[in-house]
Amino acid sequence: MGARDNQEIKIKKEWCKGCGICVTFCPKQVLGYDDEGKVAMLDSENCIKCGQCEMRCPDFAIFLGGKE
Amino acid sequence: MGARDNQEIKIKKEWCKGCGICVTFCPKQVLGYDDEGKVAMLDSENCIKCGQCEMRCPDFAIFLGGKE
Amino acid sequence: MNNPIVEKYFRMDNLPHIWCPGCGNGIIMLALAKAIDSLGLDKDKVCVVSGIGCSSRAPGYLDFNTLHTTHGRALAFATGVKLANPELEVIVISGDGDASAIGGNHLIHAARRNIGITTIVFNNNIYGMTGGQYSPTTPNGDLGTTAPHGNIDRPFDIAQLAAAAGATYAARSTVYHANQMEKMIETAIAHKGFSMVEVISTCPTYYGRKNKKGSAANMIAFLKDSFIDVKVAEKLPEEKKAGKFLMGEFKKEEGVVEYTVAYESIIERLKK
Amino acid sequence: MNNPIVEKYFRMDNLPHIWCPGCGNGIIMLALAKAIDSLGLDKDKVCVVSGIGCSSRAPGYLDFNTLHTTHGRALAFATGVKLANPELEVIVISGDGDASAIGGNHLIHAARRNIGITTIVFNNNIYGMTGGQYSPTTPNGDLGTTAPHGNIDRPFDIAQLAAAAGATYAARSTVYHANQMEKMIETAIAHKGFSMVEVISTCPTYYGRKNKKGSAANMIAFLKDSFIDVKVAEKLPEEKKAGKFLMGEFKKEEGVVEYTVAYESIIERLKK
Amino acid sequence: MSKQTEIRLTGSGGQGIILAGIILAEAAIGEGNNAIQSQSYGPEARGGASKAEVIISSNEIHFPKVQEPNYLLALTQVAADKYLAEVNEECVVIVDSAINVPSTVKAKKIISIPILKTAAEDVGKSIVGNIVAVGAITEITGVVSRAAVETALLNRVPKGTEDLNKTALEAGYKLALNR
Amino acid sequence: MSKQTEIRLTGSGGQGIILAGIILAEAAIGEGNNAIQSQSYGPEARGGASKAEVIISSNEIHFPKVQEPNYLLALTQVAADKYLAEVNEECVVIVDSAINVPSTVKAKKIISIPILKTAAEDVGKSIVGNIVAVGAITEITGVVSRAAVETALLNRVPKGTEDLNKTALEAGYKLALNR
Amino acid sequence: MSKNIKLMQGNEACVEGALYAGMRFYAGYPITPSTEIAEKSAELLPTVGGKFIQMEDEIAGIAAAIGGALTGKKSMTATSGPGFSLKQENIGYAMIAEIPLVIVNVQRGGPSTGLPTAPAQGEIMQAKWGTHGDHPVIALSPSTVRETFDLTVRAFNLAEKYRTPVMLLTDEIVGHMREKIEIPEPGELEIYNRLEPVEGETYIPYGVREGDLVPRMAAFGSGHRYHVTGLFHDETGFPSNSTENAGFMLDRMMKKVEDNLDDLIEYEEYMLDDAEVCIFSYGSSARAAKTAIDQLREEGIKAGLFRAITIWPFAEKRVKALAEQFDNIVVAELNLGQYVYEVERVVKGAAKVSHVGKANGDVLTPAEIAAKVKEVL
Amino acid sequence: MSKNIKLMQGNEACVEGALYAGMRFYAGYPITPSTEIAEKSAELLPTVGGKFIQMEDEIAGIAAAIGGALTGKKSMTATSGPGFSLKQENIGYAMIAEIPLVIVNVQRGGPSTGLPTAPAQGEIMQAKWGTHGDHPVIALSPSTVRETFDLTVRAFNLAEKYRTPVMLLTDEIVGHMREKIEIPEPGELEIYNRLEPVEGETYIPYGVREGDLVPRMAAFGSGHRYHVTGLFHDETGFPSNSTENAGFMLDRMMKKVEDNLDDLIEYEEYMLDDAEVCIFSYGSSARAAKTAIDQLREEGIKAGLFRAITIWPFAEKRVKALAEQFDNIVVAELNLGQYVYEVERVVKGAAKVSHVGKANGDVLTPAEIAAKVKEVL
Ligand SMILES: Cc1ncc(C[n+]2csc(CCOP(=O)(O)OP(=O)(O)O)c2C)c(N)n1
Ligand SMILES: Cc1ncc(C[n+]2csc(CCOP(=O)(O)OP(=O)(O)O)c2C)c(N)n1
Ligand code: SF4
Ligand code: SF4
Ligand code: SF4
Ligand code: SF4
Repeated sequence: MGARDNQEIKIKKEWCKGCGICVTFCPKQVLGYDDEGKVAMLDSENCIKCGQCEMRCPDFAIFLGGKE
Repeated sequence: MGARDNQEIKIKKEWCKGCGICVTFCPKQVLGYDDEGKVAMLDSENCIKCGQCEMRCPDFAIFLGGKE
Repeated sequence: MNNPIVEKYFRMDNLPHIWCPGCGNGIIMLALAKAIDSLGLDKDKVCVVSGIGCSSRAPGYLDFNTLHTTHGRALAFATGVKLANPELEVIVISGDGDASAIGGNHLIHAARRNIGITTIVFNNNIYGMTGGQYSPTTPNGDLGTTAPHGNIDRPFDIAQLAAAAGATYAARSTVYHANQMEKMIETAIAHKGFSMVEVISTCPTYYGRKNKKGSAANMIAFLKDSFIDVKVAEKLPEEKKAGKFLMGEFKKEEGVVEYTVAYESIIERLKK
Repeated sequence: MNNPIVEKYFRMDNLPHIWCPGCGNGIIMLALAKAIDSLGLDKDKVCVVSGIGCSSRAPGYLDFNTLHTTHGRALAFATGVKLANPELEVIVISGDGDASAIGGNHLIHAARRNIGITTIVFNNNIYGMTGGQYSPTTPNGDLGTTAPHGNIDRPFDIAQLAAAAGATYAARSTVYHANQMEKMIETAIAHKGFSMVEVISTCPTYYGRKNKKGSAANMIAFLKDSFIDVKVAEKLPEEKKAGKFLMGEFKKEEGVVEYTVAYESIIERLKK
Repeated sequence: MSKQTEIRLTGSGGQGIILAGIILAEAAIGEGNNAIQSQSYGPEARGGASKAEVIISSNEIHFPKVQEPNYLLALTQVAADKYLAEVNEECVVIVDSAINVPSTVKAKKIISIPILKTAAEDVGKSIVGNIVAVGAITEITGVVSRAAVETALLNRVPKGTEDLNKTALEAGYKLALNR
Repeated sequence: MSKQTEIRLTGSGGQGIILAGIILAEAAIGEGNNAIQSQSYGPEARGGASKAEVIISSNEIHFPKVQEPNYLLALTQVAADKYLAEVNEECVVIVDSAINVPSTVKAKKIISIPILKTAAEDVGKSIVGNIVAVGAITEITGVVSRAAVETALLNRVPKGTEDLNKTALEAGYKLALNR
Repeated sequence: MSKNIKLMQGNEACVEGALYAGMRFYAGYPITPSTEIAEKSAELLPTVGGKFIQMEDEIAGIAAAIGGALTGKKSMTATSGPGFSLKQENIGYAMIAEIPLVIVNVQRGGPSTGLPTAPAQGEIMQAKWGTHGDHPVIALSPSTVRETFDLTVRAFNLAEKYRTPVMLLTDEIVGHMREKIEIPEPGELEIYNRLEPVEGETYIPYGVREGDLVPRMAAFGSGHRYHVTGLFHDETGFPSNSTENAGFMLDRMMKKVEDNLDDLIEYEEYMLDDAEVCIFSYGSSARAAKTAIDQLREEGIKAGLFRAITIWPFAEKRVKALAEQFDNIVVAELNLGQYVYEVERVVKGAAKVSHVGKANGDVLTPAEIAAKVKEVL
Repeated sequence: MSKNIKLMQGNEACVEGALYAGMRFYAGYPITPSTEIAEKSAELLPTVGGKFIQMEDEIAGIAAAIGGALTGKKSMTATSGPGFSLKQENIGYAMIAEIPLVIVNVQRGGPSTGLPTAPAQGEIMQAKWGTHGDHPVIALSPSTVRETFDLTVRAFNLAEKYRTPVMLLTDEIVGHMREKIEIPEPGELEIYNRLEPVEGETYIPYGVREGDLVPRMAAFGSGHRYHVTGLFHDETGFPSNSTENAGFMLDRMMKKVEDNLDDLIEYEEYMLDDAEVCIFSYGSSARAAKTAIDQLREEGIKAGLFRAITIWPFAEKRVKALAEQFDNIVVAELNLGQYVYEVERVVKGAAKVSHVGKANGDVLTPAEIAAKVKEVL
C-alpha cells in the first residue's frame, strides 16, 4: 500500500500507438481503447496499480504517476 | 610383423631441417645427427619400425619405406 | 506529464521514438533506464553504444554519452571507450543481426577479454531496419524476405554463445518478463566483467506479419507461455520442457579479473 | 625416394615447405594426407581452403583443388565452394589467428549453419607469419611482440567455441598425438555437417623463443605431458587434472541436417 | 496523349499508397504507354507522410520524379499539409473529405471526396482506401482505362482479395462520377 | 669522407646480418656521419639468402638502397652465389673462407677470411659470426672507428653478452689485420 | 500487354538479367537500397537449381561468391555504400586471382551510414580506387530498368570474358523505381561463358594460350587440380616473389582492360550532333540531364548529352574528341564532384569543364542542370 | 652522440612522434610492414599511462581507436594495404562524426595479399576515394625517418585542429629503414589539442562557435552528454533527414579542408629554381628522385624536384604554377600511375606530364627515373 495510494494511472495519448499490449496484459482488464484506437482507462476503480501496463508499454504512454 | 619386415627407415637429407623431433621421440633412441646437424640412423638394428619418427617429422624427411 | 523515469533518463525532445506500434524495443529501453536508476549511476559516467538497426536507434533517446556506430561494430567502439576511460559504465545496445551476424566476432572477443561492458541484445529474430530478412536467430523453418522458402539456417543461442566465448555474466529474458529483465540488466551492469543480457523482443511488423504470429500482444503472450527459467527447468520433467525455451541466468562467474583492471595493473607495475 | 603418401598427395615441386625447423605444421599436414588416404577420397573432389598465415600456406603443398584466400576469410570462401558444389569435400586449414581472431565470425557462422566443411585449426598460440604477436589463443601472462608486458587477454577454447556455435563435430589433438589427430581428422571429414579439429601445434621460432619454451622437441614433449583426453579426464581426480589441458572429442552430434542437403531439399520441393 | 501526366499520391505509411501507384503505372503500360512509379523510403515511412509518384506518357520518360504534379492525391491531413503547399495552378487536387484544405492552396481544381469513409463503410474494409482512390483517379484523370486498371489490380492484389478490391475500385469510380 | 660508402652484408636468415648492419650504421652516426640501414624481408628470410645494407656518408643520403656496393660481405655460399654476380670492379668483397669464389667475379679485391670458424672456435660461439664480421669490416673499410663501433655494439647487444661480443669484435679486427 | 512487358523495379530487373545471363550463385548481406536484389535472388535461384545464401556480413558475401565462382557457377553479390567499402579487400582478391564475378552497388547517400534511403552517385571513384594496390577495373552504370537488365547481362559476359570482377553501379533511384521493361526472349542477347581448359592439353591455370585473352578457367572439381591465391603468382598459380613475374602478371591483368577499350566502352549520345554545350552524365542523373536538355531546347538552347554507360575504363578517346568539339562540358552527377575529376584530366584544358551536383539526399533535378548550363554559356 | 640522436626505423619514429604529440590510445591489428608500430606502441604506451589494445581485426582496430578518441584521448591505428581496405567503412564514420584520429598506412605491394613484404605506393588514390560517399580527406607522406616523426606529430595536430581523421601514408621502405634521427626536445614542436566546450555555455556538439574552425569536442564522461552518429545529423548531433541540413553539414566538412589549403599543404622543392625539367614525387620515391637529380646534374641535365608532403588536399595552386614554368613534369611513384592522375588533371595540358613507376615489388631506382627524364627531354 503506502506509496501506491498516491498514485494513479496516467496516459500520454500523444505517444500511445494503440498496440494493445497494456490492454492485453492488464491483470484486471481495466484498460480499453478510445475512438482513435488509443488506450483508455475504463475502470480506474479496479486498477490495482500493479504497474504491468507501464512496464510493458513500449512507448512510455501509460504509467503510474503521482495523483495531482 | 609382416609388412614391416620389408620396410626400413629412409631419410631424405635434403628436406631434414635438423629439428630433432624424431630423435627425441624415437622410443628406441636409434636416431642421431650427422655432421651437418641432419638426422642420421645410428642403430638400424634396434629400430622397431614403429613409424613415430615419420609421424612427427614436420618435413617428411624420415619415413618407413620399402626395402630396396 | 510524463513518467518520471522517462523524464529523468530520456531525451524528451526526441520522443516519441520511431519504432512501430507493438515493437518490444521500448520495453527494454525503459527497463534499462529503471535499472540504471536503481543502481544510482551518474548519467555523465554512463556511455551507451549501439550499431545500426532499429534497436540501435535506442541511444538517441537516452540521455547519456551516446554513440551510434556502424553496423555490427558497437562492441569494438565500446571496447575503445571502456579501455580508454574505465571509469565510464559502458552499455552496448545491439540487435540480433548487429550483435550476432556482422558483429559476431566483436561479441565473442569482447566476451573473451572479459572487458567490463554490458551488452543488451534486442533480439527480435529478424533484421528489422532493412525490412525482414532472416537473422542468425530466426528459427529454422521460419520465413524472412530472404528466406521465402523457409529458413534453413539454425539459430544461435546468443547468451550461451557469449558464455562459451568467455562472458562472465550471461542471461536471457523476454519483453514479457520485463521485471525480471530489469533485474538482470541491473545485475549485468553491476557485474565486473563482460556481461550479456539477451532480451527476446517482438517485431510485429516484419517478423510477426511474415510468420503469421498475430498481434504484438499475441507475440508477447507467446513469450509468456514458451519461456521458462533455467532454474525451474532443471526441476521439470522432459515432457514439460518440450517446445519450451530457456531464460534466466546461465552464467555468473565472479573473481575473473576484468580487462581494464588488468591493464591498469600493467601501468602500475611499470611505474615501479 | 619419398614417402609414398607424400608423393601421392603433395605437390612435390613445391617442397620442401617454407616453415621453420621444428614447426609443427608439417606434422598436421601429413596426418591430413593420411586421413584423406584412409578415406580413399578422390583427389579431384577435395578442395582445401585457407586464409593467410604460415599455416595457411599448407594448401600450396597439397595436390587438390586449393584456395589460398584473404586473412580470416577461408571459411566464407569455403562456404561458397561447398554450397555451390556440395559434391566437393571441403577442408579448411586455418591458423589460430586466422580462424579465431579476424576469422572468428565466419567460424561461428559456418558452425551454426552446420555446413559440411571440415576445419582444421593449426593452433600455435601466436601469429607466426607476422612475427610473434599474441593471438586469441596465447595463454594469459605469456609474451608476444605486442604483449611485451605479458598478455592480459584470456584465450579462446576454439574447439569448444565451435561446438557452442553449432558445430556438430568438435575435437582437439596435438602434434605430439599425431596418430590420434589423424583419426580425428578422418572422423571429421567423414562427418556430415560442420566439423572442427583444433590441433595444438608448435612455433619454436616466435612463440617458443619469446616464452623460453626450449627446443621444438621440448615444446612437443610439453604437449605430451600436459594434454589428457576428456574421456580419461572424466575419471581422474581433480588434483591430477590441475594444470592439464583437455583434448579428445568434445562433441559428436549425428542426425542434424547438413546445410547443403537442406538447400537441395528446397530445390527438390520447388520442382514439384 | 502527348505531354506526360504526373501524379503524386500521398498519405501515411501503411495506407497502400505505393500499391496504388503501381497499379496506375501498370495499367498505363498495359495500354502501351510508358510509366514510371517511384517513392521515397526512410524510417519516416513508418508513420509520418508517405509519398508515391507515377508518371505516365506515350513518349519516353526521362526524369523519373514528378516535377510539377498534374494530379495530387492526399489521404491524410499530415500529407496534405506537406504536399498541398507545393502544387501550382495546373494541378488537380484530390483529397479525402476528412481533410481540411486551406484556402491559400493554388490549384486548378480541388476535388474532395469521402475516400476513406467509402472504403470503411461502403466497401467494408478501411484497408482498401488506396484502391478506392485508384478508382477515383482513373475516373478523374482518364489517363488509364478502367479495363487496364482492372487487369493491373488483379495482377497485383493477393489471391482471395480480388472481389473486395474490385468492389473498392468500382466504389472509387462512382465517387468520382457522383461528386 | 665526401662520397658515400655502400656496404652490402649477406648471409642466411638467423646469422644476424641485420644486427651487423645496424651496428655499423649506428657507429657511423655516432661519429656525426649520416647512415641508413635497410634489409629485405619476406618468407624467404627464413633460410635462403638474407641481405642487409648500410650506406654511410658525411652528406645527406637520398636513395636509401645500395646501388653499387663498395663492400660486399658474404657469409654463406648461397648468398655469395646470389650477390657476387652483381658486384663491379670497384667493390671489395669479403667472404668467409669456406666460400668458393668463382674466378669470373669482377671485384677490386677479394678478401677471404675464416669469419665463422673464428667465431665458433676462437670466440667459442658460432652465433657471434656477425660480430666477427663487423670487426673485420671496421678494420678493412675504415669507414667507422673502432671506438664508435664498440659503443654501438654495446648499445645493441643483449645485457650479459657484452664481453662475448667484444671478444668477437676484436677477433674480427685481428682477422682483418692478419690476413 | 505482351507477356514479356512488365512493370519492374531496377533491382528486380538486375536479378532477372542475372538469371538470363546464367547466374547460379548469389551470396550477400542485406542493405538498403540493394536488398531487393538479395530477396529476389533468394526467391528465384532455387527454382532454377541455383543457390542463394545470406552470409554473416558483406565480406563473407563476396568471399562466398568468389568460392561459388570457382566451382564454375556464375556468381553475384550486391550491396550499397557501407557494404561496398567492406567488400573492397576481397574485390582486390578477385582481381588478382582473376575471378569472374558481378558486384552490384546500389548507391545511396554517404559517407558512413549517411542517408541510407536517399539516392547518390558517391562511389564512382571508389569503384576504381577503393581497394589497395594497382588493379584493373571494369564498371558499368545503367540509367533505366531495362538497361539494368541489359547491363547485368553484360556485366556477367564481361566478367566471364575478361576473368575479372565487374561492378554494376546503380543507385537508389534506378534501383527502386518501377518502369516498363520488355524482357528479351532467351537467345535474344548474347551470353558469354568462360573458356574452359582444352581437353588433352596440360592445363596452365594462369597461362594465356595463344589466341586467348585470359587464362582459361577450370572449375574446382572438374579434374584440374590447381592453386588459387591472392599473392602474386606465376603461370602455375603458385606464389612467386620474382619481380619479373610480378611485373609481367600485373601488366597482363591491366592490359586485358587497356587493350580492349573498344569492346568495353559503351556510351550514349543524346542530341549531341547540333549541340552547343555538352552535358556529361551517367546513371539516374543522365535522365535528369535529358529532361533538362528537352527543356533547354524549348528555350532555344541547344544542349546535348554524353552518357557514360561504361564508367571504367573511361571513354578517354571520345571525351577528348568532345573536348575539341565543345567549349563547355557540364558534368552532372549526384555527388560533390567525382567523375568530373576524370573528365578534367582527359580534357586537358581543351574545354571548360563545370560541375553540377550535390550530396544532400535529394535527386539532381532537370532545373538544376539547366541552370548550370545557362550559367556557363 | 647527443642523447637525442638515434638510429631508428621509420615505424619506430612514427610511435615516438605519436607519443610526442600526446598519443594515449592505440588500437590495431598486426600486419606487415606496419607491425612495428603496434609493437612499439604496446611497449611504450603503458609507460606513460596510455593504453594499447590488439583488436580482433582491422575494423575493430579503427573502431576502438575512435572510441578512445571520444573519451578525449589522442588515438592512432596503423595498418598496411589489406587492413587499410578493411578500415575504409569506419574511416568514413570518423569523417562524418568528425573524430580526431591518426590512421597510418605503411604501404606494401598490392592488390590483395599481393607482395606483402615488398614496398609500394599503391594507396595514394585509395586514401582519397577508398570510403563510400563524398568526404573531406587529409593525408601526409614522409620521406625520411625524421619526417615520419614530424608528420606523425603534424597528423595528430591536424586531426585535433580539424576534427577529422588524418592519414599518414608511409611505405615499406621508409617504415623499415633505419636512419639517423634527432628527436626534438619537448616543447620544440608545437602541439595542438582539440578545443573543449566553453564552460558556462550551452554545448552544441556539432555547432561551430563564432571564430572557431570546427565544433568543439567534449570528451565522453566530461559532463556533456551528447550523441554521436554516422548518420547525417544536425548541430545537436541527432540524426536528421533534412536535405538542407545534410547539404549544410557536408559542405561545412568539405570546406574545413578546402578553405584552409595554406595551412594544410606542405611540399619541398629541391633544385627546382634553375631546373629545366620538374620531377614530381613523394615519400620514399622522392629519395630516389633526389639521387636521380644529383646524377642527372652531373651529366649536365638540370632536373629539379617537387616533393608533395601533404598528399591530400592536393597542392593544386603550386602545381599549376609549375606547369606554367616547366614543359615537362615527370611523376615518379611506386605504382602504375595514381597521383599522376591528379597532376594531369590540374596541369590541364599546360605541361607534358609523364609517369615513371612500377608495381612489381622492387623499389623505383634513381636510374629508372633518370632514364625517364632523358626520354622526355
Ligand atoms: C555494413 C552494413 N551492412 C548492412 C547494413 C544494413 N543494415 C542496417 S540494420 C541491418 C540489420 C538490422 O537487424 P538487427 O541488427 O537485428 O536490428 P533490428 O533492426 O532488427 O533492431 C542491416 C542489415 C548497414 N547499415 N551496414
Ligand atoms: C587483412 C589482413 N590483416 C592482417 C594481415 C597480416 N597477417 C598475416 S598472417 C597473420 C596472422 C597469422 O597468425 P595465424 O593465423 O595464427 O597463423 P600462423 O602464421 O601462426 O600459422 C596476420 C596478422 C593480413 N595479411 N591481412
Ligand atoms: S496498473 Fe496494473 S491493473 Fe492498473 S491498468 Fe496498469 S496493468 Fe492494469
Ligand atoms: S502499450 Fe502503450 S502504446 Fe501500446 S496501447 Fe498501451 S499505452 Fe498504447
Ligand atoms: S621407426 Fe620408430 S624406432 Fe625406428 S627410428 Fe622411427 S621412431 Fe625410432
Ligand atoms: S623430425 Fe624431420 S626435420 Fe626434424 S630432425 Fe627429424 S628428420 Fe629432420
